[in-house]
Amino acid sequence: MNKLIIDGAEYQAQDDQTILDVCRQNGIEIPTLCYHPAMEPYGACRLCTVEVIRHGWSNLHTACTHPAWDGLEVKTQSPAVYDVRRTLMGLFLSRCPHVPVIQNLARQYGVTEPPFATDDPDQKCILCGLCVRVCNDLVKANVINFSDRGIDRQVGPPFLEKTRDCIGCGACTIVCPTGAIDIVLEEAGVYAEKPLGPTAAIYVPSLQAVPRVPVIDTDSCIRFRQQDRSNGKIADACGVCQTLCEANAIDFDQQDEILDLTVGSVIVATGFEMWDPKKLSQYSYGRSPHIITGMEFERLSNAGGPTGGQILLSDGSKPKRVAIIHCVGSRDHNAHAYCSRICCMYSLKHAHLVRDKTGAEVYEFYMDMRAFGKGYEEFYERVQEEGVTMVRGRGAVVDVLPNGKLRVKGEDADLGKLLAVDVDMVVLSTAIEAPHDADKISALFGLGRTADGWFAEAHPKLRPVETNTDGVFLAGCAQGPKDVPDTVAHAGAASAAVLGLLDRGEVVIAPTVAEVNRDDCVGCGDCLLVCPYTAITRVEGKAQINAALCKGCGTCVATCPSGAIMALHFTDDQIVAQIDGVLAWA
Amino acid sequence: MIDEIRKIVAERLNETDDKGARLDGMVALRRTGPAVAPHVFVAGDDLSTLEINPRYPLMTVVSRLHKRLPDIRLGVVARGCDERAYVEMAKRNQIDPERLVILGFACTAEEALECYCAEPFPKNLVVGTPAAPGPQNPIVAKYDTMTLAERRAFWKQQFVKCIKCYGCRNICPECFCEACAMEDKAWVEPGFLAPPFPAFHLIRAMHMASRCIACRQCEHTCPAHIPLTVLYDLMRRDMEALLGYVPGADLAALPPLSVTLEQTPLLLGDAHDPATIPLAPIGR
Amino acid sequence: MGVEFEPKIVAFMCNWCTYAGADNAGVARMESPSNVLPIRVMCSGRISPEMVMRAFRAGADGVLVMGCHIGDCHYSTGNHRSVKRMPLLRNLLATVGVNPERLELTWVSAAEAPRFVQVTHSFTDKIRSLGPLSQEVAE
Amino acid sequence: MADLYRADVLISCLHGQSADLAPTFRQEIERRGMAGEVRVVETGCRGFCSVGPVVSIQPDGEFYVNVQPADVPEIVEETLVKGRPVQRLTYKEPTTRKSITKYDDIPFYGKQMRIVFRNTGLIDPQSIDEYIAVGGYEALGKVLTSMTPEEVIEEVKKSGLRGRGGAGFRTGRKWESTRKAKGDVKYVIANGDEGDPGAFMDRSLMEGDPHAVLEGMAIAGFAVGANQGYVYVRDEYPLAVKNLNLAIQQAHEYGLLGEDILGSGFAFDIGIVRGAGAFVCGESSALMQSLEGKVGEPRSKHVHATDRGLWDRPSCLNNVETLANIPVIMLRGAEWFASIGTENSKGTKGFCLVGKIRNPGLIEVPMGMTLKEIIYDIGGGPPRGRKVKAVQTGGPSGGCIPTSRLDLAVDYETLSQAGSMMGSGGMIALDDRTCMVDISRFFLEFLKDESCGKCAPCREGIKRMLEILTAISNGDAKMGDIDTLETLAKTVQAASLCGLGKSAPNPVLSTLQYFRQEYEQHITEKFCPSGVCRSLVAYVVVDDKCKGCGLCIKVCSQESIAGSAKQPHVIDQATCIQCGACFDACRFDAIQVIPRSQVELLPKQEVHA
Repeated sequence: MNKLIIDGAEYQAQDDQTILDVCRQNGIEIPTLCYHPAMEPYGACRLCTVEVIRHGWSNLHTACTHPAWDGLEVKTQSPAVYDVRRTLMGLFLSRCPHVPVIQNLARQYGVTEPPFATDDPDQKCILCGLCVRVCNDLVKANVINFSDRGIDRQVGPPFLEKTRDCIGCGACTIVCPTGAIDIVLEEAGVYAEKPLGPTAAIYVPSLQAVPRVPVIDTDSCIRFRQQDRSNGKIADACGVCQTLCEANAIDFDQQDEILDLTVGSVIVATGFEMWDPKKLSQYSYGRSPHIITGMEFERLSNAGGPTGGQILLSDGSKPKRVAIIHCVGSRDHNAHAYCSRICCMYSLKHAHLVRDKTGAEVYEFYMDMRAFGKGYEEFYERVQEEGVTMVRGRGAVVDVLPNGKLRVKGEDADLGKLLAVDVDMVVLSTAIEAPHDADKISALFGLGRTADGWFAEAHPKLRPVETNTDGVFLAGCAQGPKDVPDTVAHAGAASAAVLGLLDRGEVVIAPTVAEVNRDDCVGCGDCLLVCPYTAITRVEGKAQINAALCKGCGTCVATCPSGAIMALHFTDDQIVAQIDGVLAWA
Repeated sequence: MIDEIRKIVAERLNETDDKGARLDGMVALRRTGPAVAPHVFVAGDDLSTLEINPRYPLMTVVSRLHKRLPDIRLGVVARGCDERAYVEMAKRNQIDPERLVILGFACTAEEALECYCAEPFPKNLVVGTPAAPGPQNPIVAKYDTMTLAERRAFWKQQFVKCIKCYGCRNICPECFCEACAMEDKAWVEPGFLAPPFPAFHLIRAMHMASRCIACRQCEHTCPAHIPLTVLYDLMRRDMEALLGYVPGADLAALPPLSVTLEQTPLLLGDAHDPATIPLAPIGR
Repeated sequence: MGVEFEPKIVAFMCNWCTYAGADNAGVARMESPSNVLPIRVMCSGRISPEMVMRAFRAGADGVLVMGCHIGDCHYSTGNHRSVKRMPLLRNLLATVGVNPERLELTWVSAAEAPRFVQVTHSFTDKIRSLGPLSQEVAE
Repeated sequence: MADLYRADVLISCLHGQSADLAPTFRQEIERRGMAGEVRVVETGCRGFCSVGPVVSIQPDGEFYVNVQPADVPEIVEETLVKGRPVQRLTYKEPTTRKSITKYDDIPFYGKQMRIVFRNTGLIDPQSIDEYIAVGGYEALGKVLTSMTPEEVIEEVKKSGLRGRGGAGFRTGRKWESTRKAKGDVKYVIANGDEGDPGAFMDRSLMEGDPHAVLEGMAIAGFAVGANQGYVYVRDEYPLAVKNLNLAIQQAHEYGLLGEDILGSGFAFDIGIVRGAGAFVCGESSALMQSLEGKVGEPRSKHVHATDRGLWDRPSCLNNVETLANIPVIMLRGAEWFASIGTENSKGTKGFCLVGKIRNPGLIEVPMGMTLKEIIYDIGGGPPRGRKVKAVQTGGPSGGCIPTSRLDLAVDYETLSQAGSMMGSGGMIALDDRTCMVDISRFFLEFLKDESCGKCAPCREGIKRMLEILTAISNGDAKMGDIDTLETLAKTVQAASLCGLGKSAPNPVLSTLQYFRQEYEQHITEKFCPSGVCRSLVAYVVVDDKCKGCGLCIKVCSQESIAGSAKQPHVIDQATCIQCGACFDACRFDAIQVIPRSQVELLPKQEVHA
């Protein structure tokens, strides 16, 4: 334990403490600009200069870097210290005359006007290096650094050019003492954040989330991104959130786990993905901020969304005319041939919301209105009564006009005329499609898929939740497009099927297994080679089949040269009878 | 040559191995008056009756002895075709390689010629010098140029002679099944003679696909002189072209029809699209 | 040759892929030729050469063997055996002078109802053009 | 072993135009069939810059100055064939114009004492044999075979050797701290990052006698317990890099570096690290950052590098000049070394003597020699008609010492007390045509670019001081600005992070100390008496002194001067740019500097170009 005298009073300090640490701990005020508790002291702003007397020698040192050695005498308020700080604040104020933090600190040392000429009145950066250090030392993104030397020194990315390496974490803006750094989103628009998806690695999933706690997106978080995933070790990167969280609520050790479970049944409920309307260029998606998908409209009209639920254009005004186009990517041989089932009803809801929230004119381009559910048709009628203009015919093309307006062209089949409507906003009711990686799930469980990519049920009418793999069931849109009630019903059926298995406690296997006629078996072992389930073993020189392992494929039957294996329910005789039968009939 | 074989057989029967064990016997042919028959010679036997003519599927005898007497260790006086038969039989658990010593001898050039034999000597050659391979069967040689109609005419003419005696099957060292598909009424309707074209012979051909080691016993045996080995040689040729498998060549090679594409891939065409798998040439 | 020759075709289908595909084709009201006589087996690997021969013998003018695509086999590798067996058998047919086109092996998945229809149609057309097998064999 | 030769032709000053000399000599000697007898050696610098390129012929010691390739046949014919000097090319004593033939007789060298530069200019720096022939690596042998590290350190301590980089830290104590520091791996670092404008001592040493540095490092390595050394050289010194690399390679071949040196079991290796030429990288912590491959910026160091330096390991950083002293000390003993110099500053110091002086060059003198002796006896005093006004020592961070104090003895303490510093050895003679405001401005201009910019006082303070000095030069300043300047200077001195910033205000403070009146004159009278600050001055012809010789007309680049022969000339103030060339050219003091403000008052004169 070191003892030192600060401003006449004695204090105790640990070996690894600096003078500044001791002062802060004991409420002795020392101004700092380049210091941040989360980072190593840097000693660049020199504002924490104090007088240190050691072995009778008095010198000026920075409190942030000087160790709190035993026997030191420190003066934090001496005239020499005051003079240095005053001159320094004069220099800082001349550099950055309009930064409140600097103005206030300067005033404390009696400097109210910049003593020197100001080069750039808008200068806010004092080159304290906190942003550089947080980016390089803590975040380890290494995006910004100093360039040039001496009075030309400045902060920026390499060559002071835009860089894609910036991950937009904003740590630099948080530590910057003078507010010199702004995060500017490249894509202008109403939606200061993208309509869908978070922008930072830590975010509250939704304003309506319960409980309303932030989560760390480990794919975006630098600390997690840099961890060596092979051994699960977390890199010593960033951790700014943990350093700064006063509640100590952040625990990086809480990790995703891979659980090894032995189960008897699996329900595949992998859902759907939204089809990307950029694939059909006539909808101009991406060419105007006002051409949005139905999902983006949901985000826009959500009270937790970027506009607080208001339906606004990028300039903040309300749209006067909105077009909603059905069947974008559905019922279209250039995209998906099937009907996505849900779009008609959500499009009607969107029309209702636009009318309700903005009073804008709504043009709804539909091919057929599929309001097949309970109460659906009634809702359709209600929306019509709300003054929505229903145009029967595919909305064919969306053009972005030079003035930023959007022109929707299509055919009004009822009138038999081509139609063009200029609107402020277009909502594309896009198709839903099977997840892009459904093939992996398919391979994992041995599931079939229909031509449009959805998982195949065992029978379209009789076994709608079962698959051809025993114990694996489908629920919801994994099997095909469904709206919420249908999904719930389908999932209930899948659960019931699983429960049925659980309830029985025993599994009944299919009777279609193979059997060996040991008299005829010559023990050649070809059947052992063909069996994919290792259900066949050689016992006393002859083949024997474990019926529990056998799935009844019958390949061994076809392979056995001696005709010693029989596939129950698919015996040679039965098949021959069928062959003879069908041919006799034909 | 026969003297040398007798001498070596005598030596082998009297030899002891590292563990002091002797062979329990040597399978060979023995002259019995005007005929020859398989015989197990044991030490001290009179070997002057040991013969190597005519050709005889001795491995069938070995297989039966191995199955009947699980501890017996045998030697066998074998030709190249006997040794190839051994390979396919051992692969299918019909002979225990641990209990068999092959004493190989080379066929004569004349024999090779008669059998159209491509390899008239065993790998494990003890006596004799290898003769040059015999020529290809002339029918096989010209087969690719024959049209379907010509082929059909040829075989119909041959198969019509079949009296369904099963001699081809009975003599075949590789036909060791307990029950035979050619006798299964599901596949071959009983009561027809000659048997229906072409099912009867094709069923046997398919069964021989990965087994026929071209010993010619079936054809030699056939009382109707059906040139069965033409069919089997063509089958063997397709097998080698499509799956790279030569029956009798390698004890370690897996039976290709019983294993996956990873273990024995198709050499021609793409398994993902069977339409790409080519056929052997057909004359026009 | 009869003008109205309609071939009889035995189609062996595996339970999981082709049969389901055929079923889906039916559910979708797609038309497949009535010449095609389906024989359901659990796996294309179950189909032995004997069975094919038996179909021909029993009067089929053509035999279609259909199973899952390679890699999609419900039993993992059953179709690996078919894809080796059937080409050999086609060669044998050619060897004895029977037109090998009368036997065809192809893959149709459960999702490929249209393909099922297309395959059966084109095979039927082909066999129709080849004429009756009995006539061919009798020549 | 080297072959024996009858004579050696030693060629110095291997930069620039003299590059052709050696090939020309070799050609000529070859042509005359003397290739086997006479050897041409390209040696290092001899320091006598004003007369370069110089050639000396050994063993007789003929010394030729300003030698051009065209002179080569004559030197070969006369000196090497006929054995007599070429009078035309000998050195002429500036005052008496007497010809001096032999190197040893030249007064420039007379008062010098060459310990560090004992070999430069005399041996071929690319030959380890030559270094060994003059006693090289003997000290290393002695140290490794007969001394303990402690004894070596004791010897260095006794010698009183102090750091030649400028701060003057006691070398022995630094070694001792490094030796005592905890750690298995330690480093010896040679600082060859000479950054002062106009200084080239380290460069001459590394180019002309690289083995002396390497030997010193090896001894230091043995003493402190290091097995690895680094020489930090700036990349602007390619020849130094080349010669050092060659020397390291040769020392390896001779077993004088590497594993088990001289069978002693001691292993030491040296690497060359090239810096990109930043003044701040002469600062130890910045240098080590740069060595580590980081940006060369200083760190706060409350823990010494001897405990935690390069890669946080104990590191002993010495200037190359310091290290070159070591072998001599080891051979001749600490007492001998300590007998040279003053009480607290022992040995010799190399200086780069430049400025308004007759014999500029690289010199090495014993500590304690007065500035006067250096400037007048060695430097030959100012050029004709000029007076020495001050001497600037210590490079950009040093200070100006006025004429009145030229009897100061040159050592660490005395120079510091006078407001300047020893520095790495820059010494600039300033004459009465030097403006002290301008000289401060010049150095701050340099430092503004060379400050790393990390800490605020140095970065912002230098900028503001420079602004004030520029304002003073331009006549835009007010009286209070001098006080602001002084306050700023003191703050920068007190509050800066590293030595660069702490010493940056020295030029300002020392000139303010001795020449404050000159600053005030700039502000109150708007006049620069030295005629340097162009906005404040005008040049006029004093009619009664002008002889009408026309010399000024010839030198005027602006054609602003007119006049007939033997008639007083006239300067056109409208086109004159106040360069002062006429003033310097006039042999009759007929050109006068007057405040710019007085131009209006001059009678209108017609100028006829």
